[in-house]
Amino acid sequence: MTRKQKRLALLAGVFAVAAGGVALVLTALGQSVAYFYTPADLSRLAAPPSGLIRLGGLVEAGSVEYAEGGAAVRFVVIDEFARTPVFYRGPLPDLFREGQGVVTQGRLVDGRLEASEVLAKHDETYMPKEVADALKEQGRWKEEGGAYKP
Amino acid sequence: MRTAARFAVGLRLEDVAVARGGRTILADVSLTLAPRETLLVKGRNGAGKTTLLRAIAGLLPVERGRIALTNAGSEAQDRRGHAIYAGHADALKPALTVRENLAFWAKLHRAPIARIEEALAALDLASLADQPAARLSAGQKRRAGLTRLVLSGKPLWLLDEPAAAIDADSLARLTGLVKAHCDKGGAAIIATHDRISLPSARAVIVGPEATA
Amino acid sequence: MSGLVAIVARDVVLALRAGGGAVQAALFFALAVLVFALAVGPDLDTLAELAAPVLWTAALLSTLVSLDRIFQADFEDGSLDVMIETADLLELVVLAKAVAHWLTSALPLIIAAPVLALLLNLPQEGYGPLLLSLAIGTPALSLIGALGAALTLGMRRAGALVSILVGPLYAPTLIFGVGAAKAGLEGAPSYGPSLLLLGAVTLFAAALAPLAGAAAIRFNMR
Amino acid sequence: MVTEYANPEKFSRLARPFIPALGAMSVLLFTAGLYYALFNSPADYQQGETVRIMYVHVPAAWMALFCYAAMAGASAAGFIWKHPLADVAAKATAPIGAVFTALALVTGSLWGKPMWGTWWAWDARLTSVLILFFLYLGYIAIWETVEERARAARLAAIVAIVGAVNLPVVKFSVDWWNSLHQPASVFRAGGPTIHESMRPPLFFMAFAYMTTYGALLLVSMRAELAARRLARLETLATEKISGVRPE
Repeated sequence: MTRKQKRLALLAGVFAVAAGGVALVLTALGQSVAYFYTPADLSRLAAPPSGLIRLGGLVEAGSVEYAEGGAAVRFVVIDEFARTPVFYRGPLPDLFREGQGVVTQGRLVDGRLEASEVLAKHDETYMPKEVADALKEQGRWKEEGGAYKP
Repeated sequence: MRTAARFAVGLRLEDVAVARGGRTILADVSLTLAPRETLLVKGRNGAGKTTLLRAIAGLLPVERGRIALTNAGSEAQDRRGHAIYAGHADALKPALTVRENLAFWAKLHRAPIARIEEALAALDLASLADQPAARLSAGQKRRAGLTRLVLSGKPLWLLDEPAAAIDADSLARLTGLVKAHCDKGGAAIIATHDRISLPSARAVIVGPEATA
Repeated sequence: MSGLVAIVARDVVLALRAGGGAVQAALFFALAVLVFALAVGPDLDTLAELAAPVLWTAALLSTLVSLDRIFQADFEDGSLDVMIETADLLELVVLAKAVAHWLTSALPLIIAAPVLALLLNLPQEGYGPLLLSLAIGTPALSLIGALGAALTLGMRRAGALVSILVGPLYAPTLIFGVGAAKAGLEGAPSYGPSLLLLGAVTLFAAALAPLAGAAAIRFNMR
Repeated sequence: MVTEYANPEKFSRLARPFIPALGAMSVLLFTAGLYYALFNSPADYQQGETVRIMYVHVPAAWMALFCYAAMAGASAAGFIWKHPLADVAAKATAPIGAVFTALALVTGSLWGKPMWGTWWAWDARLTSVLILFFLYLGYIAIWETVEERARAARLAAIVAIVGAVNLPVVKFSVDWWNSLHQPASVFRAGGPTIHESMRPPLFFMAFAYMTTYGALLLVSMRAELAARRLARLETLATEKISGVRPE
């Protein structure tokens, strides 16, 4: 092989290896690498994880109950397929409310997450309150994130 | 078919300029070297002898001008296939024996195994062959490093201060080796500040005073 | 090709001879793990939870401290000149040096990992995922490390600089490596994806590091 | 035409009037942007007044990515075509980009505490932006360490180009992984999800950052070119160039 052919062979090799990497990434993204588990993920597990986990989903409407004089809170995190009850004692973020996305961290005890941290996840929609109210009135409001469609 | 047109090689430099570390070290260098010829490159420390040799070996890029092999057949432009540079550093690994070091270089140069013994004999190292390189004296290390010239089988030898640290006998052996190499059709460029004398060799001086 | 094999073989022989790096790499790894364990304290449950991250972090650190071995000695004694003169493709020399580094620095610590995992009380089902993640991920550490070593070749303050350069590039390997080892231990759903992404990082490193490393060596040899 | 502007002296001369112009524009845009952001835009239906942090944070995050892309692009141009100004532009961009990245991280943290309930989370977006910040620092460290400019430029270019693999990870991290950070609101398929009334401050601030970057870039490039010229004159004064002559 001449030098030029060798360089071309090298580049072909580099592209082949990189393509292999891309293929692996695409395969991996088909499944999900999670910052958090969803309730559906948890329900699919054979055995509940023993360590500290994060659970993400929406706070089920009507599920929030305050206990211990407001110092603690019980609520249920849901996704399309499953629900997981959560118990948490501590300060809540401003955005925490029913129907809001949350990420909670804690340990599973008998199917209930004893959370040590509750974080609110907000969606990518920004609008003034009047606009949101108007949309709700017109029936163009879709609950659970991604609400605003111009 | 690297070996076909190997021997009988010359060299031509046309208005070559070489920079190193962001500074122009050499400029307007033109010289020719015929097959079978030995060129002594003289000059003070820091004058640019090493820079010139490394540029010819292809280890440094040329800023301007052209370096070409002459009488080299089809691979004329590929200096790397034809030149061997033996520099200040001997490339020896102290933990390996002399023979193991040579065997490693032989593999890199794609040289036949038999040439290892030939190279050891040529530089009078046969008795030290199974010593770890760490135990060699400075002069012995130098000789071991110079076996790369023989091992490589390349026609154009570039020797950078080969006389440093070696005794008179070894120096005589080395100059004899260079002479034999040139008699076979090879060529050699030897950078030295003084000690080497080769009656048959032409000499040039590198230095600031030599700029056109 | 035989030249590349010779480079790898020589580096392995050098690492195994007295004063070589293979044993040192494993010892440094063990020391790093033990320091972590001492700092965490005797609580076996905590140690078990931290076993995978601690082993991975120690692997990363011991790779980092051994990076100067990849090119620096060969650069100083002139061996690198010989390799550049004789190699058809400098990129493959960088690859060979990275392979040699993996064999002499990463393989010893993969071999040592089960023993140290035992000290860290790693549950039995965690060994497979841990070793698999190390086997898939550590080549990326050697490859990216070879790039870092090439970039800092011949520099006086190379040690600190190489850590600054290589550190952020090591992050994905560490994240997916620990992710795979931990998720595998818990039977979590993200085990497979983490391993795939870890493999992807290694493949990307294998594609990019030789190209970039060879370019860096060319500039640093001037 | 490109080669014409590639002449460093000519570039320095041409760039000079742009600096006060860009500077004045950036002052005006910042005034307008901050006025809209703080006083003349509605509160968010969910986040209330806290949403105003967005107008500082989001454009800073855009600039963090933009500057890195510009730096890697200029590095590649310098690497391939040996364009004399490309390396200078890449070098000048790095500290500016690093500051934008730091600004995005700090304001993100200030926003995250009231909204999410935490200053920091190790999710994919936040982690990859932190890595971006360290890549900037590594790039700057090369220039600081390597004394010879040409060599520093080539090595730094390699770092910038290799580090560019992080850019798509930053951009798409919120889509690829379910993260705490919300997905993109403006540059997304299917149009922006920010109400019209909240867009002016965002775009004013984005252009304010852009003009600031432009002005700082030109100042910094001119300074670098002047320093190079000085260094060249100094070497010329002391340089000893060797030649070869027969003995």
